[in-house]
Amino acid sequence: MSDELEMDYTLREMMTIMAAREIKNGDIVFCGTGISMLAAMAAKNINAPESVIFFETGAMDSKLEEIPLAVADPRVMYHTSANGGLLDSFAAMQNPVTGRRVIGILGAAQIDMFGNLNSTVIGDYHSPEIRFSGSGGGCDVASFVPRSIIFMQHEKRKFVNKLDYLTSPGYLDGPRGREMAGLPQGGPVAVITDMGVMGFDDETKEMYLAGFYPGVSPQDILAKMEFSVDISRAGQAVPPTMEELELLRERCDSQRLILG
Amino acid sequence: MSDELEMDYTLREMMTIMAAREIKNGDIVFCGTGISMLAAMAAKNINAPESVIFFETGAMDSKLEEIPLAVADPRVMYHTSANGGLLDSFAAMQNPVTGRRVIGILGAAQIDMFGNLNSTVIGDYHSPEIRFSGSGGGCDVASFVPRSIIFMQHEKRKFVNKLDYLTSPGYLDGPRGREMAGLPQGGPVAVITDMGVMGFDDETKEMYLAGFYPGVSPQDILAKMEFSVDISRAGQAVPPTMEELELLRERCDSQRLILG
Amino acid sequence: MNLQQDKVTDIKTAIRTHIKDGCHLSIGGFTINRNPMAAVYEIIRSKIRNIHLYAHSNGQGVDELIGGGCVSRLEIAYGGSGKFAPTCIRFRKAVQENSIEVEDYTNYQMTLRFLAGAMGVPFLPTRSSLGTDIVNRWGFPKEMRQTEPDIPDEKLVIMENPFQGWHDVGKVVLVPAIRPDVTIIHVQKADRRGNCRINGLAFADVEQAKAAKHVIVTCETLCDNEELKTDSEQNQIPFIHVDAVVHIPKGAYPTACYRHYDYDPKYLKNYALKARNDEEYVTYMETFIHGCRDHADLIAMIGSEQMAIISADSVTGYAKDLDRR
Amino acid sequence: MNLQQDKVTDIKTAIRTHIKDGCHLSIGGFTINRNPMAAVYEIIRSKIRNIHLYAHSNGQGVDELIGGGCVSRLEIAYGGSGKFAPTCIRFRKAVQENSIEVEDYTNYQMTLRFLAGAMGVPFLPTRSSLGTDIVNRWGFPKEMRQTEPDIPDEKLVIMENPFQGWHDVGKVVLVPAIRPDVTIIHVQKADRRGNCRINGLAFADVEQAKAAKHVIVTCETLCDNEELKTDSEQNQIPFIHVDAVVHIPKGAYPTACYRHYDYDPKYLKNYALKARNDEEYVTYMETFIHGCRDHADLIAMIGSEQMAIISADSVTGYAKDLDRR
Repeated sequence: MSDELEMDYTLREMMTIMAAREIKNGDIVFCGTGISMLAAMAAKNINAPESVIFFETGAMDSKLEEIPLAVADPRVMYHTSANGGLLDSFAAMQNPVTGRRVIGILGAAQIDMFGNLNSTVIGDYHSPEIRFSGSGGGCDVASFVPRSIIFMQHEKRKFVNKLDYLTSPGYLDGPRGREMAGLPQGGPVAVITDMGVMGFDDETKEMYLAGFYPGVSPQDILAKMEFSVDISRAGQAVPPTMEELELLRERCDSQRLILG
Repeated sequence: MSDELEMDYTLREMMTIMAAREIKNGDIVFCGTGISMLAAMAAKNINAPESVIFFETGAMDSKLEEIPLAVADPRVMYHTSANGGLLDSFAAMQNPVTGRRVIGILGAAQIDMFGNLNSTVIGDYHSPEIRFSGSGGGCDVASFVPRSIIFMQHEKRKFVNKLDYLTSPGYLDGPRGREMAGLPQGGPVAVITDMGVMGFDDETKEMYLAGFYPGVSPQDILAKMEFSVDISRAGQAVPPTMEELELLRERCDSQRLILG
Repeated sequence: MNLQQDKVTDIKTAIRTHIKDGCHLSIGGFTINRNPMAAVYEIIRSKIRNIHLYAHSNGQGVDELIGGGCVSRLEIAYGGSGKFAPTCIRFRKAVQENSIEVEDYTNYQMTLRFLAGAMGVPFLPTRSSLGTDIVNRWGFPKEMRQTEPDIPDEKLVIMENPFQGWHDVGKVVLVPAIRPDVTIIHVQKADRRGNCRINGLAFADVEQAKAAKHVIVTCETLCDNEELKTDSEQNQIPFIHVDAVVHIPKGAYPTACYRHYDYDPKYLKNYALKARNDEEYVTYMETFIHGCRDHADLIAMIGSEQMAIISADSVTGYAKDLDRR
Repeated sequence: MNLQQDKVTDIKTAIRTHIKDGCHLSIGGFTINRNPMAAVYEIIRSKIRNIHLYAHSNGQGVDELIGGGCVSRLEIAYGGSGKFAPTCIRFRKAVQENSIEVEDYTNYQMTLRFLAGAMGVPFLPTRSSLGTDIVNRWGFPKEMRQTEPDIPDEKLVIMENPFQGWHDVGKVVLVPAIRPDVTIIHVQKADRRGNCRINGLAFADVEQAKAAKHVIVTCETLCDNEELKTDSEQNQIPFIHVDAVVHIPKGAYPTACYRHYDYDPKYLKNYALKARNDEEYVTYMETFIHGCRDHADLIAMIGSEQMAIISADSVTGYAKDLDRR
């Protein structure tokens, strides 16, 4: 279809908007560096003006007039409801009263069918082929909060049968995984990639294909994964509207620091 | 002796100065309400100008231009090095680096021969004859810090064989008591009463009479205690000097709120 | 918690909405400072009963709630109001007359218990109270604890250090988290959303607020929502924890509020006098609590002259040379 | 700790006195903000070796200490410097080349471990990391741990909630306390005794400082001892924890210091470029670290023009419209 071939948005814009739409008014949004921060800003500026952005570094309810390049960027400290520290932020997420309102946005190097994440190493832990940054607050957020969104690049080496290292818990080994391990209820609600959006089955907690982007087929997506997922529920994802794109480009990342 | 009979100081002044002399430069002084606060102020103004006064309420290094009537008195908040909260203060005492420099000043309704204190009840815990304020920070301080000074009135019902309730640990049941219970090293170094000063034997951790005030005999003191203590090491305590008294009266409690 | 932009309400609505018979309550402040007294008096006026109250060393507020007949159970470290009542008088009477059940902890333990609630963990460790009767004597017997889901099965637990003597510690005492239904605090500044800025000592107000399911904030100064978003490292409690904001100048009176007013020695001495006698205490309550429609009424009764006497000096934050004998 | 009235010294003396080969060190800041870089560069110049380093998400400082060959062991949650190096480059190289030993925790766990040290307890509990490899894979093997008294015998311990499901918690992870020999932090304001006032986010600097046996503070502004005693609820670290105070304006450069200057994108991009290649990294160190006698030298080399570009706007606290591509 011509409107798909003549896309007037980039993949990063599509991904950002797909994530932003998962955020609701009344959500407290935990975000990390990069596209996850942009998604939080987009939600706040577009569809969830009453959502609250906060950072593990202690910044609560940041105004974000410019996009931060790290969660400790001084831009997260401007015009906040509180400038605390790491203890404040993680305690607010572990606290059941406030934590139940938090939605986390995470990324990783590898993901498995239950939404568990690896952001630590590829290869052996003690002498890895590739070392990544490590958990940071990722494991904490994934442990504590009821809902999270995950950003991934859709590549076979990233959607794997078995993680090299389980850094952040999704549903662990299935429906009772978190409960058996002693974790609070929670887990990922969406995986947003450069090809589509994955959900998790309410019963089995297994990943399924929820949506594919214009110009991408479910088969294309399956070809980019080590494990297979249910594609029967998938529909074409609704691309960003002109209004969404304008607000994203103008209010969230006018320098295109994250959008590229 | 005529100089004793014509005392130009009160018993409370004597007690305050006896305690103040136990405080050294470099001590961090934890104090409660009343005479213990006055002792800390006296030390700071007389013999230990480099001591630091702090309160369980979170005030560190208070200037104390007027005597506070409670540890939460706004007077403890003026001109401090930090105004924090209870967590800060107790953590500083439990922390071995800073805690080892703290000297506590405590009071109680009952004391036993090992310097354990009761500030909770007389009679049965569940239906007491007399209820006191309870531990407050007393048990915490007595648990954490290496040295403490105790203020008591010398009365038979207060120096008892067995406490009705052990609120704050001294040496518990003797030399190995604290270690066996799992407490850090510590315990009282002096009990300052309206008749004299008691110390604790280095070996047995039992109370002994260290000093008696002018006009008081060791026998007078023994008559005011349920248990007997060694009096062989006792000498007459040196009364406050004129300089001490002047500084105490003028700089510490000019309104005589505590001195009476 | 509540994420609304405007949570401002009046004290009667806030109390009626959140404070129920039998609820688990904690109030901020310490002895004679920054107790949320306007809220305390409103609770007494509203004749709330059977409150399960948590306090470290909150003095005046606890004593008046007990005196007002609102409290049936109390977990506490210290019941005293400084020189004015070294042991809180109605508290003492109630314990001696067995009209309330009490369980004793230390100040640090109570603070850790609120912190554990705020952190979402079931307990926190300390070395305090090993070898003492705080460990041995339980205010709430084991049988009762097991039938009441709102009370932990154990008062506290002693545990060997599972890190084999790490940092020279052999044993620790684990104290159970508190998660009050409601915490009420009084602060110098709050905005309409509930961001709070406390001057002077915070005591354990921050932990008490963050531990609670619902938080009522009363404040001296109600700020525009923009004002507290600058220098916000000075905001100890962000709005996400807060349910209701009530603007009540002098809301801590007769206890102190740093940089606004001192405690009122005259009121507190009169209180101590009246509290010693049951009949006179009824008269006290009729005059100062039930005789007033609200806190503004009480402040008016005290009079502007006395309020001027206790008003804070701008340098020291308290009333200099106040007659406190 | 040290209770002196004047602890002001120079950075060379502070480092020489406190930082020894093999010492256990933690440094403050987070990724590209308020790292104590002047101290980090002085440690590299002083060729200190075999440091056991503790970090949550300290990025630039950790990476340069590793790049400088100063570190042999690292306990860390996150090695990244934001967009400039999503994984710290010398850190990644060192791990992949097995030239340092690493043990992984989460950011919250590392923060709790410092807090435990600050509180004087051997551990603190959290629910984080249950079911993950952070629990299963230990960086330091059990045998090594048991022979080294400075490392706890267990990486962490999983425990059943001893309060029988209290607050709906079945299991907790206990993480062991850290008590570094030295913590170094950079703050906006300190007085000569060491009272510290941090603007913007405190990260975990306060817990890191209070956990340490010795603390070195570098500061943008050195205050008179009286100045910070007003509004002292804004002082996060009282002087009793501090051993040395060093006045080093721009002491966090090239990382940011809120309300003073932003991070320097030009420096950090050049760093990331050089760090990818061992030879170029040697050149980087020769130019920017060993080629400077001290931090003032480095700041002079960067030049007043670039420093003006990154200087903080008085309203927002960062450099508005800074070119950060």
